[in-house]
Amino acid sequence: MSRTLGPFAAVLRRDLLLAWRGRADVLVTLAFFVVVVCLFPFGVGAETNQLRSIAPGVLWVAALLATLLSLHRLFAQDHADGTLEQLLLSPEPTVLWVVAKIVAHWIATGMPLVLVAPALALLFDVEQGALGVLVLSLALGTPILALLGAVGAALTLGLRGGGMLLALLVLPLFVPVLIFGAGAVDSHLSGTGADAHILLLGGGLLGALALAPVACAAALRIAVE
Amino acid sequence: MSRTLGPFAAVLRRDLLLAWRGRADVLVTLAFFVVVVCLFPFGVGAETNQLRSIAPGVLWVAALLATLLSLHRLFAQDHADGTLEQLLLSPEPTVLWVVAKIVAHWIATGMPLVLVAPALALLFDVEQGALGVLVLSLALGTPILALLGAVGAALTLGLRGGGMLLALLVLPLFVPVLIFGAGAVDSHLSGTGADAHILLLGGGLLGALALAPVACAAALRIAVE
Amino acid sequence: MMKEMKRPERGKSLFRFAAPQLFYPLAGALAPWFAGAAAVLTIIGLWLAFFVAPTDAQQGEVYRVIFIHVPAAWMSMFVYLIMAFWSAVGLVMNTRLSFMMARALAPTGAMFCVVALVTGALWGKPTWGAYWVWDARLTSQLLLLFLYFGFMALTEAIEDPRRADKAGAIIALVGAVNVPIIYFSVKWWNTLHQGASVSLTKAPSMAATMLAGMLVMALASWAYTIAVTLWRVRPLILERERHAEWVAAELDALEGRI
Amino acid sequence: MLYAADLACLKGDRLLFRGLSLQVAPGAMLRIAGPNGFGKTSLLRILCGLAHPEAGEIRWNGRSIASDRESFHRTLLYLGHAPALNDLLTPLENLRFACAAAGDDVDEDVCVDALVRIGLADQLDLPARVLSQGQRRRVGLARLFLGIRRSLWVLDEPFTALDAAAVADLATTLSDHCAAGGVVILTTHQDAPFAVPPTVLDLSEVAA
Amino acid sequence: MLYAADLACLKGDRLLFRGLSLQVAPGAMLRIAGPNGFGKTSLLRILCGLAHPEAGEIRWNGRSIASDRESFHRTLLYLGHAPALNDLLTPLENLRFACAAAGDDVDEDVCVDALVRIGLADQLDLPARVLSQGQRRRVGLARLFLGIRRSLWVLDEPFTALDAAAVADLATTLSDHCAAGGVVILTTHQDAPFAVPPTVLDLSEVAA
Amino acid sequence: MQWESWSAFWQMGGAAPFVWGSYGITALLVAGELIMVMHRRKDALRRLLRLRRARAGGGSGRRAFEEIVE
Ligand code: HEM
Ligand SMILES: Nc1ncnc2c1ncn2[C@@H]1O[C@H](COP(=O)(O)OP(=O)(O)OP(=O)(O)O)[C@@H](O)[C@H]1O
Ligand SMILES: Nc1ncnc2c1ncn2[C@@H]1O[C@H](COP(=O)(O)OP(=O)(O)OP(=O)(O)O)[C@@H](O)[C@H]1O
Ligand SMILES: [Mg+2]
Ligand SMILES: [Mg+2]
Repeated sequence: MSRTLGPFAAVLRRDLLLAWRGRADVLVTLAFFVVVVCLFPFGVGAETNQLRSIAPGVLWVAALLATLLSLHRLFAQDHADGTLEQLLLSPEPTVLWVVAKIVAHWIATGMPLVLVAPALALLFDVEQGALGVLVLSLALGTPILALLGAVGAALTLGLRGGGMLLALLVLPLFVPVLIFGAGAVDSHLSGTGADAHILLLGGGLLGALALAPVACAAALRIAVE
Repeated sequence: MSRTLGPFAAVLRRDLLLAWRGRADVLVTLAFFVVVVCLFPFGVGAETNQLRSIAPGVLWVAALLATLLSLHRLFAQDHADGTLEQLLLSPEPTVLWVVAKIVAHWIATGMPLVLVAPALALLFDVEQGALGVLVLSLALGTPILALLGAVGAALTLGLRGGGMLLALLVLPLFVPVLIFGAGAVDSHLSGTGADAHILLLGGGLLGALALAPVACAAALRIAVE
Repeated sequence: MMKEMKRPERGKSLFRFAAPQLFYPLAGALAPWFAGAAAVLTIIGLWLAFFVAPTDAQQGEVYRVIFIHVPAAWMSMFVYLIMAFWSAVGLVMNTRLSFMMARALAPTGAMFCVVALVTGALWGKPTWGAYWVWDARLTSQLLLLFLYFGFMALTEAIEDPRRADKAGAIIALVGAVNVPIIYFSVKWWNTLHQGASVSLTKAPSMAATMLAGMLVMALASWAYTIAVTLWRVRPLILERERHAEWVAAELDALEGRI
Repeated sequence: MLYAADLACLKGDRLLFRGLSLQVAPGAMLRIAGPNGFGKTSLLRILCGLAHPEAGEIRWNGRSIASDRESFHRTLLYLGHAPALNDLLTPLENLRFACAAAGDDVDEDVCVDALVRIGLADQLDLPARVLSQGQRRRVGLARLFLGIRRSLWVLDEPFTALDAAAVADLATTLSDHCAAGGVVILTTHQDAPFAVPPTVLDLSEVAA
Repeated sequence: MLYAADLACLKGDRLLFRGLSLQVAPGAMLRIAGPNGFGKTSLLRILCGLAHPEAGEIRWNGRSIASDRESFHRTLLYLGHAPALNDLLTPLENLRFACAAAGDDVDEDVCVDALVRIGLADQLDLPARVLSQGQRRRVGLARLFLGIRRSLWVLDEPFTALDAAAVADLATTLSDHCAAGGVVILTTHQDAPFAVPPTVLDLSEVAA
Repeated sequence: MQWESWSAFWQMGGAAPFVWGSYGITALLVAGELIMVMHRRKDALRRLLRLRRARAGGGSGRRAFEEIVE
């Protein structure tokens, strides 16, 4: 047991350590999220009602973009310095440490977004009762984004224009998450209740957890060849 | 004369060649722009009137993000492979080839955005008369973004979390451009006329052209040390 | 041992034509027939569309866009499914030809996607007063186009053909899993936000001739797709197999003609 | 016992080698030689299972490495051209991670000893980013000094960037590994003072 | 004539060297020697003006390089550890750009000749990304074979990754450059067959 | 026959730009695709033949295209 968990724990511990050591990165992902959200009033105009009605959407789109931007770093460094080759030569199953990397990545970049989102929502004057739904939808949704994004990151590893190609590949896949995520908040606000959306997000998370790591492992193996 | 223009022409030619060779890159910047714009309706809902009223803002924010994302590539490759060192050892003034790099970058990434923006505006059902103003504002604004962004790119060169740090540094500088750019379209739509905004953007462009390359050159010199 | 496993027996197995050197001439022989069929069907279809089908009671003549719009929309979805199918076959059976088929199909699928979008937009202007609305069906079509572009951009960006094949196959499959999810989510999203203020104004009872025209055009699109795919896959096969003997013979025959 | 039969490697339009067979018995050291660009690195990556050959097969102790990847990788230690260092981590952290990722359970003290032994005593807690070329190389090589029982070592230009003393030290370690029944396959353009001169496979002679 | 007086270099809290003076006359070759991590690369970067020394000054033909950067850089050719290759461009495009960026006006044919001479005839239009380590290195070194009159060559481990034939060839070229009155400053851990053995400055003796 | 005259046919009940635009753009796209397919084919064959000639012309002898023992 502990034998097989070896690479999993090692990768998780190292990636969290790296996130801590390079905490500027983590803060900056967060800062990006905050800044994008704050840009909107400048672009769209400062009318409170309009802002309030687009707030869940803007928050979700910003969270999605922030996740997306942090994704290309998921394997890039390890690819460039040869660590990925070494991991692929590990006798343990690839899927294990792939999951570890994704989990570490989410803890370092996704979780802070989830935690800070309510504060931003208040800036847009979103009703306080909806904040819980917002947090819950982000907490379920951003891991899905990370899992799907990891597949894209593995596929585009080392390609010219990789970051942008990644965006093109995964954004269509992100759309349903965005729809249900922003939809959850909206339907709570409109009184319909967000249960169905949240359930779907939960189901999506389980599905992504089952499938994405396998696809990601396969893509990584192809990428180093 | 042609002697001093040597590095300018060489850098311009090479960077355009690289853009052409990696044209997937260029197309993908564009694709990113398109995809971000198209994401919005999913977040904020499909109501035509609301979409129409936020359209100029969304387009401008998306153009800004697309520019931002392509910026970290401006010097990164040359830094990693040692080309930057070689350029800094060139006897000719640094500012020259810095401008060449920025120009080439704008031609490869900014210009396509400007050209495709009207088509996207139609998706949001923006009135056809405003398309000209939109294009003009983008054509004046995106070079400013590229110039300012280049300074940020040079300052964050080789730092961990560079891309995000870059975002954090330059976004505050981008805000005025965003305000005047989106404002131009809005004020045209509201009948006030966009002249003042456009003039300000033009002035901003001249100012940025005069100052940014110098700052950028200085930052590059520090970055390689 | 390994060697035999890599190369399936050339017996009477179903996968006989998975061998590129057999498929290459077969494709060359079949393509013109499908192209011919496509041309004939298109002519019949257009004749039905413009000279037999009656004017629509509600929409007038604009509705005649339907004869390309709907077949194109159908094709764009079918082609993606077929692409995903070949990708799966390629990943499971490790047959190079399947990957090549997937890559040969993508541009045609994307082309039909664009046709559906453009004709839909042109149809929308007179009927809805806007080139575009964020209707579920339209939106999922747009996302499908992005999926095609993603597939093509990815396979183009990777130079090593083996890596390109497999990476493309993975993204095609991931996309295929997502297509229904996208479709339903988008549908739900739209109906949640606004009622059926924009829905396709179907002719109440589609005249039999209209239906016939549409079906004939759909058949024409099928034939066209098959012909173009076969034409596109042939040079792909030659490039991939260029170090094989039969390609050298093939090139000998071509020498002087190009 | 590593056995490869009839390998072929095609890169783009260029056939690097074909019909290449080799066999390395326990205790032997094989040096892949050949001018630049003749496919040494490509061959090593194929032997490790990182890349697939265009044709041919590879067996480790009689079993095909493609079908029995796990147990093959449990006995393999590959050091490629890139030193697999993360710039933010210290040499010690890098080394411990490399071991854990490979599935080896190594004590912190053993790692420290190996790093000190290889001459990085002063650099133990510097981030790898500031190390000199040779020092970076040494961190990667430290895995060879841990005394882990992995019998097959595959090393791509291990002597690059090392100073003369380090080259001699490494050569001794490699010789010792072979003497203890291990297998070493390496490429290098430099001469190194091995106890027993390695068998040489010259790719310029095999070349297609 | 390159002249440096009383140089000191501090990295983090480590003083690599101080009070280091050197002088290289036209026609001389200076080899900076020393174990890994003793500051060879750091010294070369200081001599080129890419980094600033903690103390001391450097003069080229009697004028401080800090005050007269331009004319100094017009006579300098520095090849660092990174080969300054763009992966998307071919060797030929890379070489032509390197020259143009440095302000040298070089004919395409001359570039082709230099690349062929250095053994890249078959790789002229491959993207640099697919080249082998040694081939990448060679593209960078091709600038030395163009016959451009830049008198000061500063080379950081130029022999890395090169095969034996290429090492000999390069050594000859360096010797020729000195014989023609040029100056070469280089670091290397390998022995190379120079016509005249270079003067050696051993940093382990100067070390602070 | 549905149409009173050819001009009525071309006018499409006032929807000419939309109907003919649709068909026209479709025709353009199809034609473009066919041209691109033929073009790609010619390119590929030319490249293959050039490579083959290069091999036939001797060269270093290390170039590919000798068939591989499968
Ligand atoms: C850009 C705009 C449009 C796009 C992307 C689009 C897309 C599609 C798609 C994907 C289908 C096939 C759906 C299916 O089989 O379930 C379809 C069918 C159809 N579309 Fe459109 N469409 C657009 C605009 C329009 C407009 C403006 C009209 C008419 C007012 C229209 C009328 C129809 C009809 C009648 C069908 C066949 C209905 C059926 O099979 O149930 N479309 N369209
Ligand atoms: N797409 C391609 N087209 C043609 N040749 C290619 C392609 N990709 C790689 N090559 C060639 O394949 C060879 C790869 O060699 P490899 O890296 O294995 O060499 P090596 O023997 O390790 O050389 P070195 O001593 O320089 O490290 C190089 O000669 C390279 O030019
Ligand atoms: N921040 C720092 N703190 C302490 N030491 C540092 C710091 N940055 C660099 N160093 C040390 O400075 C030295 C830099 O050496 P440099 O790269 O010049 O060595 P070198 O002689 O070229 O070595 P090599 O032969 O390995 O290339 C290294 O020993 C490195 O550990
Ligand atoms: Mg090599
Ligand atoms: Mg050094």
